[in-house]
Amino acid sequence: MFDRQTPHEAIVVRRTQESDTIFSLGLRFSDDELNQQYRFQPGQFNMLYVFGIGEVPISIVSDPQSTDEVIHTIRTVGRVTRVLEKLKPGDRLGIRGPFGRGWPLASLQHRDILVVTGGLGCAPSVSIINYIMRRRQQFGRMAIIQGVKHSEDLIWRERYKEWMQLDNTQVLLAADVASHGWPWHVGLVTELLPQLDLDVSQAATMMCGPEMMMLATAKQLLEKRASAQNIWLSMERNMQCAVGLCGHCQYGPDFICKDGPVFSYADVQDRLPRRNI
Amino acid sequence: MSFRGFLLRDHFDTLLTALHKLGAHCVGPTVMDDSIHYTTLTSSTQLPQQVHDHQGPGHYRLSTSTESRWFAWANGAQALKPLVFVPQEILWRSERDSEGNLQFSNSKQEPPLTAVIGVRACDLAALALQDQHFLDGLEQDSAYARRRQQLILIAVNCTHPSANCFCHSSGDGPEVKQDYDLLLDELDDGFAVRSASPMGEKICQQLQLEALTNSQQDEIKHANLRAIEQQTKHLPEGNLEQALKNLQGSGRWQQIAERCLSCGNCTAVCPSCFCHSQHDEPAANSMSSAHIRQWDSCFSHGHSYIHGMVIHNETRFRYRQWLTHKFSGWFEQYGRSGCVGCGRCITWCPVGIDVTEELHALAEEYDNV
Amino acid sequence: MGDLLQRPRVAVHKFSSCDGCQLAFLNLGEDLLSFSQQLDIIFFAEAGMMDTAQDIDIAFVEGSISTAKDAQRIRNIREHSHYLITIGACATAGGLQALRNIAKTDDWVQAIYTNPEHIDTLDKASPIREHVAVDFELWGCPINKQQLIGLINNLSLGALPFEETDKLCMQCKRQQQACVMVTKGSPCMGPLTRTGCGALCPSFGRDCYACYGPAENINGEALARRFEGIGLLPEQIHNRFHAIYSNEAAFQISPIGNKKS
Amino acid sequence: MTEQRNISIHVPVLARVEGEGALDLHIRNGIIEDLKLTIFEPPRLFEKFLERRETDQVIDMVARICGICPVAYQMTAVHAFEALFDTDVTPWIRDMRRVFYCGEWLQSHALHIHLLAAPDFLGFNNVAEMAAQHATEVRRGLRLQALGNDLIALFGARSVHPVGARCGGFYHAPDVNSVNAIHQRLLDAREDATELLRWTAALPIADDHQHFVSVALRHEHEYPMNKGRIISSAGLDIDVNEYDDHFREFQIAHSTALYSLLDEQVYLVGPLARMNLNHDRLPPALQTLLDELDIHFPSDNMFHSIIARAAEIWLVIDEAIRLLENYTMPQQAAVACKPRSGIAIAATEAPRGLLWHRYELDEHGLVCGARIVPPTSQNQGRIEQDIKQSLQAFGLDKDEDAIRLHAETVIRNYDPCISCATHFLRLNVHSE
Ligand SMILES: Cc1cc2nc3c(=O)[nH]c(=O)nc-3n(C[C@H](O)[C@H](O)[C@H](O)COP(=O)(O)OP(=O)(O)OC[C@H]3O[C@@H](n4cnc5c(N)ncnc54)[C@H](O)[C@@H]3O)c2cc1C
Ligand code: SF4
Ligand code: SF4
Ligand code: SF4
Repeated sequence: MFDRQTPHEAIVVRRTQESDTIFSLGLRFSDDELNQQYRFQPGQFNMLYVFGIGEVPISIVSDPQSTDEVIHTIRTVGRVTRVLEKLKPGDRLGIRGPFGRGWPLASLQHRDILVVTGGLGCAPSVSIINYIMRRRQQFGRMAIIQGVKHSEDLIWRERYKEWMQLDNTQVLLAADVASHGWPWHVGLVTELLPQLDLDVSQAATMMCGPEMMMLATAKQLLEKRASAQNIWLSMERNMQCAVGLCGHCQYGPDFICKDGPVFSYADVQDRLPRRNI
Repeated sequence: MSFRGFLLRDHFDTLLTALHKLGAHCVGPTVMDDSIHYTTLTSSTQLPQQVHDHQGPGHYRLSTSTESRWFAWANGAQALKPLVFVPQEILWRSERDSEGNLQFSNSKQEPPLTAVIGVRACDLAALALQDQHFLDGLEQDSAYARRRQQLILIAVNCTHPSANCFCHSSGDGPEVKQDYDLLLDELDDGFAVRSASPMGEKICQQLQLEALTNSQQDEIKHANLRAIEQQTKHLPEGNLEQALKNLQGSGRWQQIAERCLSCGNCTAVCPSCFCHSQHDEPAANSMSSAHIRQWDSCFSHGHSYIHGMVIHNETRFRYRQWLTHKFSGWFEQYGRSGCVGCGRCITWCPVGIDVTEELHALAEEYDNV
Repeated sequence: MGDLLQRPRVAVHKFSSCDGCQLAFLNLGEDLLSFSQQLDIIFFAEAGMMDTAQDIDIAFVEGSISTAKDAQRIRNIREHSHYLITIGACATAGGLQALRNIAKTDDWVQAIYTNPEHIDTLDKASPIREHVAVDFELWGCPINKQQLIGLINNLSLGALPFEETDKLCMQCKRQQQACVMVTKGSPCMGPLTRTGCGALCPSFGRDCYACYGPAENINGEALARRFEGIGLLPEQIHNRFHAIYSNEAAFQISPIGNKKS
Repeated sequence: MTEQRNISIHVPVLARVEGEGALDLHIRNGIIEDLKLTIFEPPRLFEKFLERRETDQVIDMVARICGICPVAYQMTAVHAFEALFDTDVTPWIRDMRRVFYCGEWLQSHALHIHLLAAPDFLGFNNVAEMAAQHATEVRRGLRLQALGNDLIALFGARSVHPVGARCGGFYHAPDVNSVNAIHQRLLDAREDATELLRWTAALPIADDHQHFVSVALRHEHEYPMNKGRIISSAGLDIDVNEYDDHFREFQIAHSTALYSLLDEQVYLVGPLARMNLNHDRLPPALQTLLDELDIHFPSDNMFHSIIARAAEIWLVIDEAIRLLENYTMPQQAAVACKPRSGIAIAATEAPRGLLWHRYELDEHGLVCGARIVPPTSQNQGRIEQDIKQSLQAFGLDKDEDAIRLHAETVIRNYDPCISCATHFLRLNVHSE
């Protein structure tokens, strides 16, 4: 295990613009030994450091078995991500990680999977979708529900369309507000749950996105006899250290950086209904 | 621990000499800027001689007395925390060359051996809490660990709790019970000495100790009982951990918010608070940058900020976070409450908000539902 | 925004002010010479750079707007500048001279000048943001070198600086100063004031008088009540709030009456 | 010839002065017909909002009149209030105030010489250009400026709008270590000051003699700074309270700064006026150095102001060294002040010259009227007169760039602090 409290130099080896405000960076450590040592799980994250500006927590979306590059999909929002956006192949930055507890891979095997995500390019869910798609036969049926505020916000339309064609796979898309020509649902993601052709009481559900969306979805799933232990969600809070020391990511008695970011609904159901915690 | 002997007041400086001989830098209480601060100590004349403190909610004053004692006061704003969890420090640096290559380095500098004189029971209890947080978690905080290792703790039993102290109620004092090297009980003409570690023994051997009389021992016992009796504040009875979990929707939070300045003084002086933030300070030539950590507070904007949104966007949520974490969340995280009853947050709150009072009001509300 | 700026073209403009914030440049010492290598200073009247013809990457603006001509001039500057950054209380919040906004300017002009008809002045002194869009505001009366260096560094690394919004008390405690309100009953404005100065006043044993402007999420009423509790008269409380930042809504509290008792 | 010339020079903003203003110049038939130094500072109405404030707040507020000489404003207000309150400060306080003031002279003069004035004499547009060829001198200047700033910060926590001054003394006494550190730097700076004086003495300075009246404070045995009577080279010798009997301030149409006349005559304040009236108060070592450099005061060459500034830099370094030698912490950094009602008046020597304050205080010790006469408005008339005389001597037949530059140089030579009064110095030369 290498030092996770000081960054290590990494090089941008690939950059893809996913949408107006979303881009992906493929990174490799400059020190090749680190590339060999580095192991992570889907749902875990790294702290990316931009020289002179600061660090931000970003999920890892590449496949845990690929050691070529570590891929991050990033939305441009503020000080740090705006500079990350400008990086080109060959540029350097700092990485430390991986941090946190990822998706419960062991308990997913051979089960039906439901992924519910809301918002713009919700990276933690991308990591698990990618992971499962590459190992499709190890899992049962798979359903993906993606909700966006505005239809224009949806990225990876092509990818979704491809998945829609796959066997045993269902993709349901919803936009709160849709512009003309949006072929899918207009409304909330929860409204799509009845259309699922898998048994949610047996499936493992993974969610990320706005807390109120996750709460509403979880509640409906519970009504359909899903168990709170089988619903997983990825949480977000401000993070400075990522190793449970700085105190920023406290969520009740939990530190999201080390006790999460992935929690079972059972762990957080006492807090989730309350805003501002 | 049993007594090792009695150190006459006139011989107190032999303790400093012994510590200096061990290569330790001595830190102790002195009067500075109208309050008691811990600073470098080279002679006992710097100690707060003939000084009393008067504390109340949002109130701290010193007065002089004719008493000969040097520790006849309750704690000031800070004691141990800034020595181990320093208010601002560089965690690591990055250098950039003209090609844009980055290099990271963190100083593994060995801090000096530091003897702190005058540590109180509440401070030791809080140190144990900070140790749990910074040392026993998933990952150690190496800067904290390095400084912690170098501490020699010379405790003094409290004989003059302030009007804000409630360490007896929290179970952490006023008597020192744990984690010290030397423990002093101050009497009129000197100090009864106990030692609780090999380091303490080593120091004792350098001291000119007299035998301790039975009446002196009685006096010490009495002083301790008196100190307990003097404490007027206490925590509410009952299960605070559960009460606070259930009171997240209480209207009390808004009532407090009308008084609270959201200034963070309470968290800064609290010896167990550990929140910190990190930021970069690039040098003027933009070729190197220092990554700095500094004390933060759950009362700050940055504490709960995530892209364009502040989760604790109003004072009531910030105060709720602070109180709930300290008196409830902490149980699950560290097996006990995060409060050691030092009363600092009451004294140093500029508007004098009293945690014990707020907790009583909340506990009552809980009992009534 | 957010481009990595290579040798940015810089201008420093001045409106109604005391010149104290521009001094942060002139007081840079050795750094002034190294910045004059790194930056291309196009316009800076006090330092003798006088080219107004070029487009500017970073325009620093000092001072508040109080004449019609100045209102026009700031619009021109905005048009020709990529980043427009205000430096100091005058430009950011109107400054001390905005105190006249709460009085009748006419009366005041008449009280000071025998021939007030010669005085060209709008009826208030207003911050730059009330006239044009501002990219970043440096608070402080005056701003200091550290803020300026931090800002220039951040911009040249492609980012806007981190905005300091914490209460001064946080900095005061990090510096391990004793709270002057608690130890002496001094009417400290620290709990309302943003960090950035280095807690200079408390470090000198005196109360902060809010020269760095309001912090976020402040509670002026509570502090005013506290001031009353430590013995201040209503007018004294009023004066503490209505000084350098009288134009900021956050400081426009109505503390316990306005009249002298 | 000149008569046929029809030139119109327009310089939008005059460089290297503190603040901005305008000059209107009409030259007809080789004669300057009309000349106006226009100061259209958006009025900041300072006097008015000092009303109903407590004296200690006034001290923090008046600093904001000028970022370059805040100490002068603070000290003048402090002295005015203390005079009214009969406050008796300790020798320590009096000495340290002088050091505080020395810091400001040092900072302000070093800034003016290097960043504002010297480029004129050496033919550069600004200090950055000058630094390319005179790096050593510019570095030396920046070093002196920084030392001045640090000296102010020693007592005020920062150099611009320092926070240390109060009625009765200081909020805080610097500790021995910080004083010793700066004392050492002052000792080291002696050589810089001597070199600077040599350097300014060697500048190519025009030989321009004019008749003018100098006005400054005069103290029994000190070079004047915080205290003294107001005297003039024409024989005036009055107490600061008698200012109004001899000086008259009035408004003119083209300027928001008030004009000031002494017995209906324009007059000069500032370093040259001070030096002319107080050269006998200079320390012997400085006198010797000046003699050696063949510099003699009084001087009627306005351009000797830059040398006067350099000499004052030498002086304040010497003063600060003397006053900080064997520094010990005082018992108290301030004595108690008992506010009362009445008229509070004081004058001190700001870096740019005489600064006079008058306050009326009510029975609660609150200000109910304020009048402030800054040096630059006192010099306004003199600057106009100087430009007239100086341009005549320079030759109005020179090309317009040269005329413009010469006029600017004359103005800059006064180090006008237009912020104290104004903000927009625009130079329009109309030559017909
Ligand atoms: C576990 C985790 C995983 C994440 N994964 C991704 C991802 O894969 N892709 C992606 O685009 N975004 C992700 N985010 C959100 C991302 O971290 C923020 O968008 C980012 O920090 C914004 O930084 P900024 O400096 O550009 O924005 P600003 O708004 O300027 O933020 C300033 C500072 O505030 C803090 N901050 C702001 N927002 C957040 C936030 N949401 N979480 C934590 N700290 C924050 C950071 O210290 C940041 O530097 C993740 C967040 C968490 C907690
Ligand atoms: S919460 Fe208050 S009383 Fe408890 S340990 Fe912290 S500062 Fe002391
Ligand atoms: S409780 Fe008191 S000290 Fe704490 S944030 Fe509120 S006002 Fe400040
Ligand atoms: S002295 Fe002022 S800034 Fe410092 S803690 Fe007290 S109130 Fe806050």
